[in-house]
Amino acid sequence: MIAIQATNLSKAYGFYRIFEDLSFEIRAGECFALFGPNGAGKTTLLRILATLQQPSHGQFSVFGQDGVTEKDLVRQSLMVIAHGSHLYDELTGFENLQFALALRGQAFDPKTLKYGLDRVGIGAFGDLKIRQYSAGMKKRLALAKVVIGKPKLLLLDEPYNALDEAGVTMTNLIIQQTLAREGAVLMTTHDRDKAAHVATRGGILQSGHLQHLTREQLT
Amino acid sequence: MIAIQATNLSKAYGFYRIFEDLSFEIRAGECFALFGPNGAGKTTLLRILATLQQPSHGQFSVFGQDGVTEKDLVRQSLMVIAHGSHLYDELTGFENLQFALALRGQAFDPKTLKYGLDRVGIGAFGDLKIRQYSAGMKKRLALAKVVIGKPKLLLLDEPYNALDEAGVTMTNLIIQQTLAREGAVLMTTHDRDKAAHVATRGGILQSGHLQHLTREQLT
Amino acid sequence: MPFFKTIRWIVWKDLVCELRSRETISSMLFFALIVILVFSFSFSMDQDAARQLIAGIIWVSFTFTGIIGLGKSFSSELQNDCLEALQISPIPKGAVYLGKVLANFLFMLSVEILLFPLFILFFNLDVVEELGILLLVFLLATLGLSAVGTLFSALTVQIRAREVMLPVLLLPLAVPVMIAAVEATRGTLNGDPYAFYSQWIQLLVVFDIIFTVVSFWLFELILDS
Amino acid sequence: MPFFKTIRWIVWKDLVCELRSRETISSMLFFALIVILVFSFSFSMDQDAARQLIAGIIWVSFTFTGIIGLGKSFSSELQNDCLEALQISPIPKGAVYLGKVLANFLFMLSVEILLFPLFILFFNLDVVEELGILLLVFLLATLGLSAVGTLFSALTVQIRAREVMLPVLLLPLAVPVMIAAVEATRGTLNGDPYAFYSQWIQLLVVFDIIFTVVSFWLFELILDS
Amino acid sequence: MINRFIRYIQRYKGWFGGGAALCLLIGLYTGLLASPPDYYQGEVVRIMYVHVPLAHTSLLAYSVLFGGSIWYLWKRDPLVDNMCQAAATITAMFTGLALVTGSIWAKPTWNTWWTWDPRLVSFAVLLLILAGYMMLRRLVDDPDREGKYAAVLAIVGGVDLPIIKFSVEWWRTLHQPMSFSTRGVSISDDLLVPLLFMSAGCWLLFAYMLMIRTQMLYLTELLQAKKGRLLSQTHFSQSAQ
Ligand code: HEM
Ligand SMILES: Nc1ncnc2c1ncn2[C@@H]1O[C@H](COP(=O)(O)OP(=O)(O)OP(=O)(O)O)[C@@H](O)[C@H]1O
Ligand SMILES: Nc1ncnc2c1ncn2[C@@H]1O[C@H](COP(=O)(O)OP(=O)(O)OP(=O)(O)O)[C@@H](O)[C@H]1O
Ligand SMILES: [Mg+2]
Ligand SMILES: [Mg+2]
Repeated sequence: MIAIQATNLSKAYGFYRIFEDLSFEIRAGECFALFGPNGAGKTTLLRILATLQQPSHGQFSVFGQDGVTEKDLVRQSLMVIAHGSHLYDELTGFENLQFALALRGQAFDPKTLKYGLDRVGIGAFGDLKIRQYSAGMKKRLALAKVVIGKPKLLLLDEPYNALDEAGVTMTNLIIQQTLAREGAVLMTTHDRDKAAHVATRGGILQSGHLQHLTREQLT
Repeated sequence: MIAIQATNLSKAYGFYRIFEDLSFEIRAGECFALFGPNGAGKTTLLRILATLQQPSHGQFSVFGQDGVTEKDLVRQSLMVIAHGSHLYDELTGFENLQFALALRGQAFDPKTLKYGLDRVGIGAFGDLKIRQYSAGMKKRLALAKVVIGKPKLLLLDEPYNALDEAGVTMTNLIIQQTLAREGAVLMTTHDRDKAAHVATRGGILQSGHLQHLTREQLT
Repeated sequence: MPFFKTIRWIVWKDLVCELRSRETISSMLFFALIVILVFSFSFSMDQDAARQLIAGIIWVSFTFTGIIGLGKSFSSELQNDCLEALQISPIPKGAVYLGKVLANFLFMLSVEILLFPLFILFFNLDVVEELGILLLVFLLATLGLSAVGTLFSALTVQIRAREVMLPVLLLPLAVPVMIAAVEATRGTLNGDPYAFYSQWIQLLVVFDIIFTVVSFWLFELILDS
Repeated sequence: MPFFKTIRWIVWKDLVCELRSRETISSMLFFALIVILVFSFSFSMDQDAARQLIAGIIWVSFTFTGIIGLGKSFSSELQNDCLEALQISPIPKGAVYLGKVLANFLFMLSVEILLFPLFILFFNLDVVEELGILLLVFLLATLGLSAVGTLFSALTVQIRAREVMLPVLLLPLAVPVMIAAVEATRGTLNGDPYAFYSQWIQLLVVFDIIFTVVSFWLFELILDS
Repeated sequence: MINRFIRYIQRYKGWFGGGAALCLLIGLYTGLLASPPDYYQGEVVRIMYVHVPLAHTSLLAYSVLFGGSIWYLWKRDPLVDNMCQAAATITAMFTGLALVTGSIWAKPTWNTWWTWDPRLVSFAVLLLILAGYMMLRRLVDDPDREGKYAAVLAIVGGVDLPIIKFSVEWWRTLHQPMSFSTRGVSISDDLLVPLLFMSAGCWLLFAYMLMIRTQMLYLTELLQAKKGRLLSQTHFSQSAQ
């Protein structure tokens, strides 16, 4: 089953072209790692696939649903972990988790939510306001959303950034679980070593073109 | 000559203790790499040494000058590259460089400034507003400040973060030049491999204590 | 997600955040007090002049105060990029709009209700009889302001110089509502017969409907990338 | 670094940034225009009432406008953590204060000078004779507002809810300056003899001196971690 | 370890509390029952015995806050910071009460609850400054900065004190001018005795409240420091695993 099918995607800011005519597909059960130099457009591509930005040309579909015309269906199946943690400072970790999943139309009983918090190792801090969380704890809470929400497509923008070793291991574990239930993962990173543990495919975005990597190059 | 001498440094946010009784010294010509898990207090320590925050207890001196009572002298000898790029969006790269150095009391003729921009590879973009710079170009401009300003102490907070390979090499080169002119460098990072090229000493900040690394552990 | 559930969650989130921090309402309250004080004193009002101006002062200060609350309504979504999370959630965006309008309406109204006794004291008003109508005017005008204000709050939060642009864009649109509210309030406070100013109340109802319906439709475009 | 050179660099930086983006002055101008418009509408003034209120309207609108400029003065330093760079530069912090006061003073004054002809048109003022004194009042009051406003801009920019807290903290302190400015302006516009309102001008001078000296000393504490 | 000033407070605060109660009782008795009604104002004048001392005390209390803030910026003693925080709350209370009693007095004498008189406005401004002060304290994330910023606000806000004091001289106003001035006392002894007792009572009450509140804030912080030591330990073990 094809998770992401992109055809001739292009993006330009005004007359400044970021990338042009990207075509690729990612299948269910695959983890695609996107590398590339600074300013190549990795984040931009990820945001387009997350329906946060419009492509200038071309189209893409997510699990068969068109990414431009059927945004709401696409949004149902994906989750994003980006630089912003998408958390409200005044809510507790538990409430944030509850609210975030409620917005996806998933209402869970408190027990499941607690389980999610425990799974990422912050069960003890569920009733603390996010304001008092450290950066690492926030990242873990975002992972808890994925653990419970079980999205079919997971988009990660530099997931290892500023995470310590335990955090990296946990992230990779959750990626593998997503793959195991036939989900798909796309991530951008500068860190080939860490990505090598989970990525099944990879590519380098450079000068506006995507160059696929072979198995050996990836590891 | 001793660049940084810290004795019994402690920091607490209100009643929440980050670290306690840290004592260490860094000599001129050394590059100290600070590792540690998320939220251990690496950034906090760096900011205290940069006189951006007050220690709760203890004192430190930079090239013999006390860090609490003689802030202005300490500030004369150090430069910081942190997460914020310290640049004004509306000024051009050239003007930003000029202003930043002027604030340190260093007035340079345009030729020297141009040379600095060339050295970090953005000479062609000197007359462009910072707003139009990519993240990598901004980081390079910050490095240009160091190239021209020649600080005796350089404090770097996760310098490799979000930099591509060329950027990493350039950063390491500039660190080595600082060491060569008997300056000292302290950096925090999660990336042991990249730091291994330049670090002469290292330590792990964890559970509020600093644990020094041996030469072999470092590389 | 179902429409009404979304509204409920949005309102719940805004109210809980506010109850925790009490930032919005308390700062609105202070701001309003200070504005009233500054106005009254700058206009160095003796009793007679005050009677004429009081309706204007009420609504100018309420509008400016409301703008503070409206601004925070969406600027608080900027923390940790929460606005993006709202954008890419599979929820009806109209429901987000209505939830936000409701929350803003509640905040503004509670500030107004807390301030009103002070107005009575400060300006020696005699309002026992017309309290019902006055309340109606307050409800309608506040609804109008929050209906159009929520739209502009969402719009300005995504551009540069947002703190300034909200009042700059919103005030011209708020002027009709303000004028109607001022005239209706003045009529009530003067003790005029209802028929004298009923047209202003009707106008308020019309504005409310237009603003709500139009903003409801436009909101989706603004929130959706 | 030498004291006066620091002042010069700070002013240079603020002026260049402003000339490039023209954000602060243009948004202040718009805001002031809209505030004046809203006031005139809400208070539905005839010519006579206007005469009485005009001094108040001038200073209320100028103060609110000034607060917008003051807020941007330091919130613009938040981009890319530039405020931190100022903090750890080996420069006399008092010079940063004076540079910022100067820049804010220039911005506010230019907006006031651009707006004043409009006031004359709108409200049919006749000011040819007292223009000198009026200018003096404007200079003194604007200096006072920017002296204390710059301090509070630097203070509020480092706390939560900063957009609201600047007016909330600043306005009560600005009230004395505003009152003196209103009374002096009213006197001038009424064509009273100078002796009638000279005390207000003296008061403005006193406030200017107190606010500048006190803020100058306190500023270092605020900027220095 | 407990600061020695906190010990002094613990030891002597009772005297202040008792003194305050005694003076207030005498003042209320002489003022409300023993003294004659006013020639012009009748029984209404008795509000004076509450209003004037409260108003005096609130100005005095703000002066304490003002002085304490300067002291704090100079010495950076955390106990002084606690004292300032306590003083602000209590000053706000006295100011509020003076406003309310003044308002009540105004209704029969000026036939209005409120008027835009300079003294009234500048006094209300004082209350707003105090409210801003308390809000500011909640909004600073870094506790090191909290006291400093609050002190700065209190010091700049001190400009309002002379304005309140001299507004009755500068403007020709409704409000009573100063009766204790360099020209000597201008009221009769019958009124003066209860007024003096009430004033002394309010000052002692202020001192007493300042003491217990400072003590409370100090001890709360001490307790939180203890709690924090535990909390940091759980954090350390958390990040270690
Ligand atoms: C809301 C209304 C009022 C406010 C806010 C207010 C405020 C004040 C303040 C701040 C003071 C202290 C002045 C000082 O210590 O030097 C004061 C004193 C005084 N007030 Fe009021 N007042 C109000 C109403 C009234 C009324 C209605 C009266 C009587 C008609 C009155 C009579 C006095 C007198 C006699 C003093 C003592 C003056 C002196 O000895 O210096 N006040 N008031
Ligand atoms: N709003 C914008 N307007 C104009 N150009 C933009 C805008 N946003 C991004 N860009 C440009 O688009 C390019 C791609 O940015 P993007 O953030 O996608 O890069 P990236 O590959 O994620 O880089 P990094 O490795 O630094 O994260 C950059 O050169 C940037 O300057
Ligand atoms: N203003 C603050 N108030 C309270 N706690 C804070 C504050 N700033 C930081 N902290 C806490 O201090 C601890 C140390 O933070 P710091 O940023 O120094 O960590 P770090 O070692 O740099 O982590 P990272 O690897 O994520 O950059 C964290 O646990 C954080 O929660
Ligand atoms: Mg990126
Ligand atoms: Mg850090």
